[in-house]
Amino acid sequence: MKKKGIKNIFTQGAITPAFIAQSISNHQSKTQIGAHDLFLGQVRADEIDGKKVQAIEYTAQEDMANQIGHEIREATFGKFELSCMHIHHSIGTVKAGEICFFVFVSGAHREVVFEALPYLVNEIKTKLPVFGKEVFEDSSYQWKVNQ
Amino acid sequence: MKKKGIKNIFTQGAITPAFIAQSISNHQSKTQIGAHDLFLGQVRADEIDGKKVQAIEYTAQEDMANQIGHEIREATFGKFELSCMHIHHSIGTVKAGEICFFVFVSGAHREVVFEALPYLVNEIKTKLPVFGKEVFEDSSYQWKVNQ
Amino acid sequence: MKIKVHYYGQLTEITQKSEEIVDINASTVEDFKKELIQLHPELKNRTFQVAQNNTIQGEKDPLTALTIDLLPPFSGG
Amino acid sequence: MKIKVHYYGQLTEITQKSEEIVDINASTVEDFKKELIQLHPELKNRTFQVAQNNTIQGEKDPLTALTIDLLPPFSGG
Repeated sequence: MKKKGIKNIFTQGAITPAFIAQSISNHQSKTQIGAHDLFLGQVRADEIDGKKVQAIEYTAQEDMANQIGHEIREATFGKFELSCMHIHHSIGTVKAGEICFFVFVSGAHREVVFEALPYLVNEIKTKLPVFGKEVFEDSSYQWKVNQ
Repeated sequence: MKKKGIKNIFTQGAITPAFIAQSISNHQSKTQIGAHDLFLGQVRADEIDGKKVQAIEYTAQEDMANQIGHEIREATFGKFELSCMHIHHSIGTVKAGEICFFVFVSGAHREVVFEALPYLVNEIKTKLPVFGKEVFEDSSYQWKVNQ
Repeated sequence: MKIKVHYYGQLTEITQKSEEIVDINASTVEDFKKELIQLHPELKNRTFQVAQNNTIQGEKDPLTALTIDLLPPFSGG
Repeated sequence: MKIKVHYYGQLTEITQKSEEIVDINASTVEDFKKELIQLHPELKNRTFQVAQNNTIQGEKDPLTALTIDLLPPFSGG
């Protein structure tokens, strides 16, 4: 089912700061870029009815998520003058305080990245078939609901 | 002249991806944070009259820049519900493709960071007495003018 | 017609299955949902979407694929 | 009154100095700028701001500090 040019956005477990650093480094040869904007989603230890979230377990229809991710990517490139765009989402367990979502856009100037990033993050959160289960410290859980 | 609570925003030379990774890591214990937004300014190899920028040399009235940076920080915390805010700017030489400017805000949800970061970056670019000299490959130069 | 249904997220708990083969007469998504709710009454008041070929389907869309995804509300990011 | 003037950015080249002591009679920023331009005619058509105590001053503000910063347009970021 894997189609040409469709990237796998999923990373097993947390997205590490080292991975993010490597992704930034990869752009140092692209000297037409003047502005990067990075969004990172971090798992919150929300307290619900006196119990604290200790992790989120993510599952997804991965094949569909990657395809829709690809379509969102193409549409975003069509809408904004960007040099680069990267989307990464965790699958599996991510502990509170760890990064589960990493979206990265780059362009010549800051205006375009500040416009593009919120649009892109919103599209992904709304359209990707990804499902989070908030696991509490006592191993009970609830299904995450996006605002 | 150093006043209490006023941070030094200046880093000698380029801001490294490793420094950015460390800064992200430092937030993993802050489990009320759900959203980070990072802006990175990268030196562009602009071509001007057939000559390519190979580096920018930054100088500043550092004491004043740190104080104004502090005031902007306080004002931004007053305006937006943020958990954390970090401002870093290079001083000295930064080569094309390297990072010269790093602004980092964190909050509970994405809406607030997407509002706060462009405001903060704009304030800093407009109000901080920092001066960039664009040095070309043949060692000639011109003084940078912000758009 | 026998089709394979994949359940995701909370729906895997509600149906206690991640996938199953069901025998369906429906030719539209709307009718498919009705038949599936007869098989799994616990789905009745649940919000879910139907996808085939990695695309969300509308109620009136024809059911053409042999594999169908049942997706609860998304909560990525 | 003797005051120390610090030049920044392009102004260090225009005046060929990063700092100097000047003898000034001015009691406002506006008059200070006029006197300084007499000393350095090359500053005449340049855009610059005057700061004292790490604060940008308006034209009518009194000159009170013994150290003054002359700042060309900012170009950080």
